[in-house]
Amino acid sequence: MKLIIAYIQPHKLNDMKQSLYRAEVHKMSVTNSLGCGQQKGYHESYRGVPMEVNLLRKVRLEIAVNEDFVERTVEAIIEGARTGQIGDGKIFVLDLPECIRIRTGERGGAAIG
Amino acid sequence: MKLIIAYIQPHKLNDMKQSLYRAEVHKMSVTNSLGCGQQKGYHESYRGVPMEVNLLRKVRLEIAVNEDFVERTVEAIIEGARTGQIGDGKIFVLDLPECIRIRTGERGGAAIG
Amino acid sequence: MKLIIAYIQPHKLNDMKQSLYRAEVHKMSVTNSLGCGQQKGYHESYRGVPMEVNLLRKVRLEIAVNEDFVERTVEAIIEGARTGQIGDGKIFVLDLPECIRIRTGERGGAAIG
Amino acid sequence: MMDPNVKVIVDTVWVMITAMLVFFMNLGFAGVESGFARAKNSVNIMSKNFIVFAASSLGFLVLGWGLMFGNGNGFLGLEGLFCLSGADNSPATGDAYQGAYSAISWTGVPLFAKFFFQLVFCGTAATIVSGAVAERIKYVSFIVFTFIMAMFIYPVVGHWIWGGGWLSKLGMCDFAGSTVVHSVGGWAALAGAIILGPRIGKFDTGQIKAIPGHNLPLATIGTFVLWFGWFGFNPGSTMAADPGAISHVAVTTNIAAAAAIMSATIMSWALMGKPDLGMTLNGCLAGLVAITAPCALVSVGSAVLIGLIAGVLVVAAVMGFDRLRIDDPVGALSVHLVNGVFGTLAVGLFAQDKITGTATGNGLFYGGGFKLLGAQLLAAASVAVFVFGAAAATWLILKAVMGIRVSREEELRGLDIGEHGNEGYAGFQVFTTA
Amino acid sequence: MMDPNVKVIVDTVWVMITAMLVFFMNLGFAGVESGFARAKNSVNIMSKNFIVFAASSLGFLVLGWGLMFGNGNGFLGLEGLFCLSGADNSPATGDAYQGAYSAISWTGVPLFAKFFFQLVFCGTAATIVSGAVAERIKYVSFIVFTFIMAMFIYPVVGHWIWGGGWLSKLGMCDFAGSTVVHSVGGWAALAGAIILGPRIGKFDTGQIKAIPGHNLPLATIGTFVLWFGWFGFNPGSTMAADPGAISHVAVTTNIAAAAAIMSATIMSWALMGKPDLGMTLNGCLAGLVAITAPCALVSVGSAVLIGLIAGVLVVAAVMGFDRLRIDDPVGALSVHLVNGVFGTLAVGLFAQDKITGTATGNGLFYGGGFKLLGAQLLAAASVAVFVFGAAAATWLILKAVMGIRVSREEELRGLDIGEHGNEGYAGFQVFTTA
Amino acid sequence: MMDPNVKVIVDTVWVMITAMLVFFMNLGFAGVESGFARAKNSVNIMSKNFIVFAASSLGFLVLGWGLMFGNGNGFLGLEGLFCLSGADNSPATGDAYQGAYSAISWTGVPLFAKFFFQLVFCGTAATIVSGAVAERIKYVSFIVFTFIMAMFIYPVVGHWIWGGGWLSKLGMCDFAGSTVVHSVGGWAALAGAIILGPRIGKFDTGQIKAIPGHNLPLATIGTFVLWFGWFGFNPGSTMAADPGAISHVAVTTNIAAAAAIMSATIMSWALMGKPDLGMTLNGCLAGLVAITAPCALVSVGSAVLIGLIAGVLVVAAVMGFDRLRIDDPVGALSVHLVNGVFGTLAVGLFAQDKITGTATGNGLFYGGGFKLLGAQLLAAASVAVFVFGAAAATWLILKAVMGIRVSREEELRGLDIGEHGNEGYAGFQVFTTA
Ligand SMILES: Nc1ncnc2c1ncn2[C@@H]1O[C@H](COP(=O)(O)OP(=O)(O)O)[C@@H](O)[C@H]1O
Ligand SMILES: Nc1ncnc2c1ncn2[C@@H]1O[C@H](COP(=O)(O)OP(=O)(O)O)[C@@H](O)[C@H]1O
Ligand SMILES: Nc1ncnc2c1ncn2[C@@H]1O[C@H](COP(=O)(O)OP(=O)(O)O)[C@@H](O)[C@H]1O
Repeated sequence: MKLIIAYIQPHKLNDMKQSLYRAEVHKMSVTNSLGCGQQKGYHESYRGVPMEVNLLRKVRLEIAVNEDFVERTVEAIIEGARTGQIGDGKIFVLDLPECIRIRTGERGGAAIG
Repeated sequence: MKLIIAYIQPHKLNDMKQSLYRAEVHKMSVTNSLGCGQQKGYHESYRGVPMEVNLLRKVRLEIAVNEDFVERTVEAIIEGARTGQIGDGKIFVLDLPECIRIRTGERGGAAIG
Repeated sequence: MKLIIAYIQPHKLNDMKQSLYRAEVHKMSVTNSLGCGQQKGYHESYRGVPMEVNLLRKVRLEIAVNEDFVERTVEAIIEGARTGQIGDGKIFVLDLPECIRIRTGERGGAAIG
Repeated sequence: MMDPNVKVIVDTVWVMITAMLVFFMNLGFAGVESGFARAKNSVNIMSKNFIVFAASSLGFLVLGWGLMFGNGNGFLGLEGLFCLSGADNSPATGDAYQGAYSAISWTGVPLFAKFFFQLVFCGTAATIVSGAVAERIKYVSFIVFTFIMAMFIYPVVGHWIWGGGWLSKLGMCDFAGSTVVHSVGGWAALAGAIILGPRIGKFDTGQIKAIPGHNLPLATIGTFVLWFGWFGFNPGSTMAADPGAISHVAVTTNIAAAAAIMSATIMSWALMGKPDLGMTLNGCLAGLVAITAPCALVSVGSAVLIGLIAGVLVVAAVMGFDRLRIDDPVGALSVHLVNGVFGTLAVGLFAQDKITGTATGNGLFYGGGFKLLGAQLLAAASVAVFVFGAAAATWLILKAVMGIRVSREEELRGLDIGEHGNEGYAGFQVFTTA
Repeated sequence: MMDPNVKVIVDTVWVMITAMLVFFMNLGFAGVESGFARAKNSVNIMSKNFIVFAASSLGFLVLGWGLMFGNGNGFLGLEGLFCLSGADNSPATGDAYQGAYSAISWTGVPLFAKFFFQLVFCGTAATIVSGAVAERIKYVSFIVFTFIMAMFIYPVVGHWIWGGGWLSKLGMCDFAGSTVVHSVGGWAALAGAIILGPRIGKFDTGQIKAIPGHNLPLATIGTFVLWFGWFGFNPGSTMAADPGAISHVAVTTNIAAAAAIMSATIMSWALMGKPDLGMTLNGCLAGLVAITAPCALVSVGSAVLIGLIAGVLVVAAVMGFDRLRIDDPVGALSVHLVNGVFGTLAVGLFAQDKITGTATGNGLFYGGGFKLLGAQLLAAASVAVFVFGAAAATWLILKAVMGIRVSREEELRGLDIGEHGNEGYAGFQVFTTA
Repeated sequence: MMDPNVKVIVDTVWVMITAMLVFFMNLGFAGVESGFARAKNSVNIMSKNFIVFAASSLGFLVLGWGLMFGNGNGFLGLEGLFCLSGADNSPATGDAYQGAYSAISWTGVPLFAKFFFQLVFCGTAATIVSGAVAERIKYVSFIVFTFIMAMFIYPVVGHWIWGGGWLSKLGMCDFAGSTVVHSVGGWAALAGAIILGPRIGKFDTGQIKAIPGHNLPLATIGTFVLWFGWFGFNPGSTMAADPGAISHVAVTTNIAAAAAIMSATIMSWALMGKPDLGMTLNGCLAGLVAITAPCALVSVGSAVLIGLIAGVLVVAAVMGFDRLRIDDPVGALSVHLVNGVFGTLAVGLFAQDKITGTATGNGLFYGGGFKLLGAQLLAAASVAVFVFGAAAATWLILKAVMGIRVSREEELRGLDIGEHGNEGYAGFQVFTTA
């Protein structure tokens, strides 16, 4: 199993949920996050003092899937989140040796979905 | 070492802290998260417009433990978080090759606790 | 590639950003988190009722780097976050088999930075 | 003698403006109560505090006013019961007055001005209940209870004391409503809080758990608004623009609040090690409630004393109700019930005859003996029995008929979603673990 | 006959205090509108609602007042157009008055008191627009539009109805401004909302999407403040401390709000399964807007009916505008436009001649036939044509000249950063996905 | 001549109601100051702004009033010093007055009305300090300082200008308190801000760091409330219901605020590229402070000019104090100190003799030469020396005795936890990195 972590632009979340549903990926966890990347951030001023904002609002996704779902999930994320502009984000794929469903105690692949 | 990630119902957090203490797991990190799973979410309407809320409030735990603590930690989480109803959540166990305590620079198992 | 997760004191975030920049680590993701560790928390009372606060505000960092950047990143984090006092935090290093840049579809080490 | 037309005009302006200030207190209650509650219940509390005045307005118009001020016996008004339908030749006063509402003919303003002023007081009594039953009561049941409050419970007590009823005949004196408004609201709230039981998690594990309010700045704003509104509540209760009286009342009202803020803050500082903002705010309200009955009947010095005592009482009461395992999320009981009763008795202790014109006889500390104090005690006791009884009966009937408490699941997820399908702070990350 | 000096004094005190209450409504609008919008636009909405009164103050002083009240023809004021520069011997009234502003010489207060009272009304009309165009309009364009509103659109209609213009001559009667203030604001808002188009995401996918407000407690606070301010708006419109009239108006105003709260809440409960707080709040405002024209012209019973209808109308209208794909984030159209028109017509239906002194003739339901109703209808229609036309033209010109809508990127990230470089809630974790 | 009783009544009603509005400004200050601060300090700021009026109420009653208005020499009141204990036959005025407080015998209202009105002004001066020392001062030290302010510093200056002291004898004129209230508060705040030093992180790295406020909607609400309250502050300072004067003052006050809002917004737009809401709000307050002294002494045209200048001054001052490395989290110095001084001088420039009755002689621009301006300058200077000196001494003594600044750890974690053990927004996810 794999644990897929993705950072995307907040306003792409809905599109991405759609594309994931189409890919039959129905389970995910979302947190909001601040990100610093290629996207250089922006300059503002507050009460006359210039301030550089380089931590931008992002949305972080965590999706645990079985091996055979990895590629389609990654593609679905790209499809939903991509704008072609700097700031689109990243996907990280980690190995997931174990997964347990709290309700039933099921383990492994069976517990993922 | 392992990194245990768990998603549970927010209102079970306190019970789970108790059960973890009983299992002598005293260190953890908690963030709040929105989750989409078996639990289908609910329908509401705002100013007359129906809206489907399928991202439900969850609490995300991260607990790094040594191998010998993995099972008891998982059991403690299940004990504390389980209600038997859909939405109870998931536990993900990742390999954790390295752990460092910032204060002392200690590494590995010694740094976990 | 490695995924570095670090929990630090919120007020050290700025120092740490500086030290990471000096180490030429420019990309990161930040979320806020509540942590429970050696730092025992504090006692307060609300409307006459004593309450024990043991989940303290922490900041969680996630930094994906190529192997050759791991050590300098860890050192930079320690340099920036360390006060020598309990509560300084932890660093966890995970293996990161795959990384994709959403914008370009690039994969692996090329996509990290 | 000044031109009577002018007097009617100025008195009406004064009564209307102060009534508006009292109306504004609804905002204050809404702020305090939702600020002291959790974010997940903020919409529900706002809804309750908002609709409560609408319900009171209708209920008091339809029947409440008639029961309270209609000519009748010592216990109830009987004439002109419904919708202000009784004969009335206001602003005529005294013997010149002919109509169904003689008990309030002492003030020379139009009937609608009298009604509007009394209505906002009725609304205050009803809204007090809201805080003590917060975070667990069913919205619909609360609305029904509010109608009962505005149409029966409040007006009956009001008739006893302000409507020419038996207590007023005994010389009991409640200038601006420590009893009529605040302890009436308080007793009804107590009945509700007991019958509903505590919020999940409050006393579960045997010991008392703190459930912090989600927005103390909002609670502070609310308290400021209440303090502001009280300058309508107390000085307005002259129902006439009497320069000496209104300025005296404004000063006693303010200084009692100030003294109570200080004593409550110091008290919580001493007992808890730190000055809890919630206690400072409750202290302010406690002082205001306590001075409500005596504001026009005591000296400024006495007002300071009354305030100091009120501040101490409220802190002790908040902690006491917890010990008694009675869950009052916002301290409504400690503020309105405890200090409503204290303020009523304070009249019996500190009153100085005719200090602003009202003839009360002197209180105990001014050589008046126990006469006045006795009447105040009797009033406090009989109101306690009647209101607590009537309210408890109402709550129990509602419980049997429609239920009064939301489901466990709903309470855990929050009443905002459960009762209203709304979120108070959409988009904000809020921990709903407690 | 009472001392004329005294009358001037008391009337001025009344006019000034009620005007202050109306000014305070700016806070109410700010609270409601930002509370119903998203956190990422809260600074922008606060800025708009704040600067709108500054712009109105300057615009109405420079030209608005003169166009509205200056002696002139049936359509425009022509004398003393600029900066109150006309001759004036206020507080002289009636025939004793000699000056450029005869239309408002019926009230015996100083010129500046008249100006201040009328100014706060002008500001209200301008601020109504703000809500309907929220979350997408360019700040600078909104400011320019506000000047146009305060200097031309509002005063022209005001002249027709309150400035001795052609509609007033036809016997049309709008006591406190359901048409002059609320439907004028509403028509201008409608033009803006249509020309701007909906917010991104509102109707994109074909069906209607809910975009929840970020701070319903704030919206509730705002509504309380508006309700409070309305006691200046309606009773103050007597512009004289007439005891009978002001107390009557206060009661009709309040009871209409109460009735509308109830009917809107029940309506949303029935239609959506749960009582939506937003609908309850809009219901309150709907009742207040609807009773604004008739408040001094109808009985308390009629006020209850008018309120009940208003509450139903507003819920239906909120859902209706969505169906029409007109995006009004805060319900400004449903409240001010729909109920402004309804309230205007309600005068033609429920009016009772001289019920508080104002001679209107009876409405349809009181045997007055269609005379009054006809005048009201004509007024509603002609105001619709003029204001919608003038506002639409203004919006289109602004669109061509400077653009009226922010960029897609800015709208997505929020106008707070884009237009002001500020965050409403710095440090708070807020999901900005929608 | 009108019935003297009636005059007393109407004047008292006016004084009391406007005093209530000024009291309400406490809410405004609390909103502005906490809104501009960080969430982690919101409880502490609310606590300070709340208790400050309680402390002022007690301090001004015990000694402040007597020092300020008691008959005495040019520098201090000496008669009836404590607790309003002096002889007094108010509302008798002029020669008919016999008592210890002759300096304020020009207004014909009861003693308690005078006291209440003056008390709320004293409270305002004390609360101004709160903002400039926010986010780092020890709660207890602030409370002690407040007592010193209310009992000594404020009353002494008050005596000089409003209590028949030496400055008033020189013909200095401060109609509603640009100097007595605002610059007194401002100088005390400056002393505090300097002696406390800047917040951690503000100037650490050599350059200036922005520390964004946590709740700009709350700050906006607060500013609206202050604007509203100013209609009590300035028009109320007539202390008599004089129709011409109160309506004139209301208009000058409002138009100055409007002009300042515009100039401050344009200024920040020009300098920072975007219209900063904080600057717009500060601009409003700057205009109000600047017009406070001249409101009844200048024409509407001059009021516009004064407002425009005030708006520019405040933006420049906010940036200037940063350059000077003086940390004022909410802009209290730029608003109250800078514009308090400017408003005082503006009288010397723009005054028109008897424009609303008050005899001041003309200002420089109206041919009055430097006489009035000189007196204003002297007043500004002497108040600066005395207040800054006295306040600095007080702060330094407090620093030595009990310390005035919280620990570094506490400041980093926030004063809410450290000083009060409370969280402002329990449950909300707030980044406390800054
Ligand atoms: N190496 C990394 N480690 C952690 N988070 C990252 C990393 N690179 C990117 N991110 C996250 O992804 C977001 C988008 O990255 P960015 O570089 O701006 O996009 P792009 O690669 O399309 O230019 C960042 O804001 C950050 O949250
Ligand atoms: N495959 C997954 N990937 C990421 N998060 C998941 C996954 N499955 C479940 N979760 C998280 O766990 C929570 C509970 O899952 P759910 O399926 O509702 O519980 P149950 O398995 O008991 O029905 C979800 O809301 C989500 O946050
Ligand atoms: N084993 C662990 N698993 C998860 N999070 C941890 C663990 N140990 C520490 N943390 C995180 O690091 C933070 C600091 O840990 P703490 O033990 O207080 O610091 P120190 O090790 O310097 O005493 C904790 O608040 C928690 O968020």
